[in-house]
Amino acid sequence: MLDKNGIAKRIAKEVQDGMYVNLGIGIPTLVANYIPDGISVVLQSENGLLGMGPFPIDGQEDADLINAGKQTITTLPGSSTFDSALSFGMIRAGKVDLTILGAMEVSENGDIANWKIPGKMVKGMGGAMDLVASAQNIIVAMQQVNKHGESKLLKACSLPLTGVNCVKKIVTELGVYEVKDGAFHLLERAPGVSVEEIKKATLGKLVIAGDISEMIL
Amino acid sequence: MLDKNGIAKRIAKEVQDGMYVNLGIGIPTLVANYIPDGISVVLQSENGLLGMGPFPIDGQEDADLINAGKQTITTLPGSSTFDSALSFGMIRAGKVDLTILGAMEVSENGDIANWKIPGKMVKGMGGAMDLVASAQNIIVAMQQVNKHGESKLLKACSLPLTGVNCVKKIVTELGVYEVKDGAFHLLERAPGVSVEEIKKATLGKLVIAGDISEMIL
Amino acid sequence: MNKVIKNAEEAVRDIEDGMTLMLGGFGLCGIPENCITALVKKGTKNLTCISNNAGVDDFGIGLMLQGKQVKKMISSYVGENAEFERQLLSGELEVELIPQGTLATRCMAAGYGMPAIFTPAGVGTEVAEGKEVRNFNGKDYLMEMAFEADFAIVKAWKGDTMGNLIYKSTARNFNPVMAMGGKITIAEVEELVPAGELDPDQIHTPGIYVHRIFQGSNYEKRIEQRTVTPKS
Amino acid sequence: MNKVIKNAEEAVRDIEDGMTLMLGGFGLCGIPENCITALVKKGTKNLTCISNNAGVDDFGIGLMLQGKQVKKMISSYVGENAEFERQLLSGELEVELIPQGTLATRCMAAGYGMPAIFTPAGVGTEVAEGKEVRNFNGKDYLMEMAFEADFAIVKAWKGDTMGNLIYKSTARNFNPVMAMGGKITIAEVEELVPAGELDPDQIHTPGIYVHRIFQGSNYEKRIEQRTVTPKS
Repeated sequence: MLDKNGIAKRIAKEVQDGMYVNLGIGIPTLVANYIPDGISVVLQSENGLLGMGPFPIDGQEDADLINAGKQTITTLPGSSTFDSALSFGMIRAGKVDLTILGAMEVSENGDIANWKIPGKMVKGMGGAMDLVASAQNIIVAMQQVNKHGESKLLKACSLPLTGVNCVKKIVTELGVYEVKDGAFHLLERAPGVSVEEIKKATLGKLVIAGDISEMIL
Repeated sequence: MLDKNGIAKRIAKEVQDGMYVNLGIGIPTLVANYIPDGISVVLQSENGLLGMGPFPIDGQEDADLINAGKQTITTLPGSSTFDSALSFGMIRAGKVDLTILGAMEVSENGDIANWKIPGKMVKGMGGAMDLVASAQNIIVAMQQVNKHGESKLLKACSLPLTGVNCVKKIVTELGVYEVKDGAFHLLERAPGVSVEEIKKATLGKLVIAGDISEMIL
Repeated sequence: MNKVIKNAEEAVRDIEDGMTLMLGGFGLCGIPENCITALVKKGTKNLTCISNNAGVDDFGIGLMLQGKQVKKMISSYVGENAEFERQLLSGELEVELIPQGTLATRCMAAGYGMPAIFTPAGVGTEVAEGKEVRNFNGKDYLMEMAFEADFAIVKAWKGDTMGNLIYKSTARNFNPVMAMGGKITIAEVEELVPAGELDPDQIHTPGIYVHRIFQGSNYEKRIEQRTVTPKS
Repeated sequence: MNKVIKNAEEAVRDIEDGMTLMLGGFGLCGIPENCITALVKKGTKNLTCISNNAGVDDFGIGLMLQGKQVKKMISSYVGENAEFERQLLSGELEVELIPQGTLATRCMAAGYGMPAIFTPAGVGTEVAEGKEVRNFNGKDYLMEMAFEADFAIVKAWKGDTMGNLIYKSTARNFNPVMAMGGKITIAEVEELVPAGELDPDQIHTPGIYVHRIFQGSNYEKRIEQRTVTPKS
């Protein structure tokens, strides 16, 4: 079974040289730590930056330079800043190659819910609805099972949707799934996780074709 | 009767302090020469400049700095450059206070034709259609009578239209007209021009209310 | 043409109860601190505020919420604010949540004279309720209307006496699109210079969009999430 | 990530007969001179060119017209070109005339992922024929579609190895909106610098929109209307 860093590490293997990538808050942010040497990507922060760098050295933080999670950051050589409309313009135009974000639920047809729990204070969708509606390639990083032991890979989402028919791939503590043709297609098992465990943890339609190998991290 | 410079001089009196103004090619360009001292305006050139200045001193022309008529120009302090989309964005949003342009024909309801003569090579509308459809305040500078002695202030335009119901004021060699309620309302006569001459030179509905004074230039 | 006014009090003098405001900034980054303070002091009520966020309890728009000046917030994300939550749950405050890109583009649409725009954001979700859906090239889009605001209030890094603005780094965010969206636009800047000192090619917001400008003072520039790498 | 290529020949290598191109520039100001020369040399035919103007007889897109490479021009103004007129009257060349602001905004729409935009330009004229008219707040607008181009070819003043671009003065014009509109965007620049040398806040076109970049040479920068004030 993978911990948060394991999930991030596995997702980092999906990142290809030359990609423009948007990382959501939470596990997706950790992905940046695991991008292999020799792979050069440009991170987009939807508040208006291409070329996001690591956190600043203590004492060098700049209140005018933050990411979409409102954290102080730095820029890398070749970065550019722009306004919020252009930022979402490039997202909408499909120029951001890969979006990685968290989810509360995903359905077998690729619907995603990650912004609202009825009865709880709603903070807002931020840029998530724009990202999932626009990105060519969306990978979800999430826990497959909630704290009550219930699957979050569902036939249909029970929570209000963020977007429909958009998630392409999911990496959880248990495995890697491709979402297509109305089903979760198991691609890899997490280390030490059996196909049986994955079946129990998946409520939506699960396709297991042939032997499923354990992932190599 | 006014010559081209006279028409420009009369129009210059319509320009108010603090206005953003777009001047078309031809007579409108001359208006800049007659803006009174103490009146500060910013000229917009729709190829992407606010704060257009006079022609450069011989030898100082810059191929990268032209106006919408493709003439070499200069910038004034406080100028800004931008792309063509933003340039027409500010026009469309009504931020340009006054547009002055030429016309082949104007109709009594404010339609304008100035871009196409059937049977002749059509060069294109350039920015004229955007300007007339968007500007709050449009003044037309034109000859009221063509070389065959025919009026160009008409009931309805005979040439293909550039815009409908948009011209607010017209200054010709014969007079100044406000266009409203489906008629040309004569406001002023050009020096030495009689009301009779104006009537003969106007095919569209002409409203003459009371004594019409001669303009003061 | 001189758009310079004295200070924030003069800038907001004619903002009246019930008006709609756009307020620039993302989180606490790039917010018009001086004008917010002046609005709090003025006590204008029943405001509709279009702003990506609603500040924190004791800073930014949070200060206006403390003063119960806001009737409605139009935002994409309103966390980090306990008073906001209290007013919302008690029904004192109305909130309309909008996808961030839709929010930015609706402001921009106003500045570009476009009455409406199309975006795929929110298709198939509750955001789409009551909105026209239209298919282009096999993909569904929502038609979203341009925003109208009585006043837009933005913060820039540098500005000149003709209202030209330059923003710094990610403090740019919503400021340029909101600057274009106000019937009257107020800009507060850290440094105000005479016309001619800024490079025309580096202007982010041309002065034609800005009606009032002043040099602000005492910028706190509070950091919401101070994240650092330890000195090695 | 290095988007640098050697020269114009390499930049246009895979532009094929029948493709649609966007070409930046206004008149002869800010046109991609090197790429036009390379396209003429390559002899690609049946091109649809989206460009505000069509050059003059012996410069700019006029050179491509001389080579009978253009099937269709989509422009706002095509004067100043005798060969253009000859081909148009003989039926060899097709032309679609579009209001200048509509042209710019349709390019921008592509770069902003907006399938269509609304503009009042052309309402009630022959430009409106066959187009959807829609009333917002009492005013009529035409719905105009975003442009699609196989390649956008633009000219900038400075660029870096990651494709970030800065334009100079009014040579900016259509270049930024077209840079955003191409499936593949080629930028030629007067000066190419390493990533990190340009101020991030001064970038006009972020590199994400640019796929190939090279430093051009031998810029003629011809002036179409040399207007001067005599030395006193």
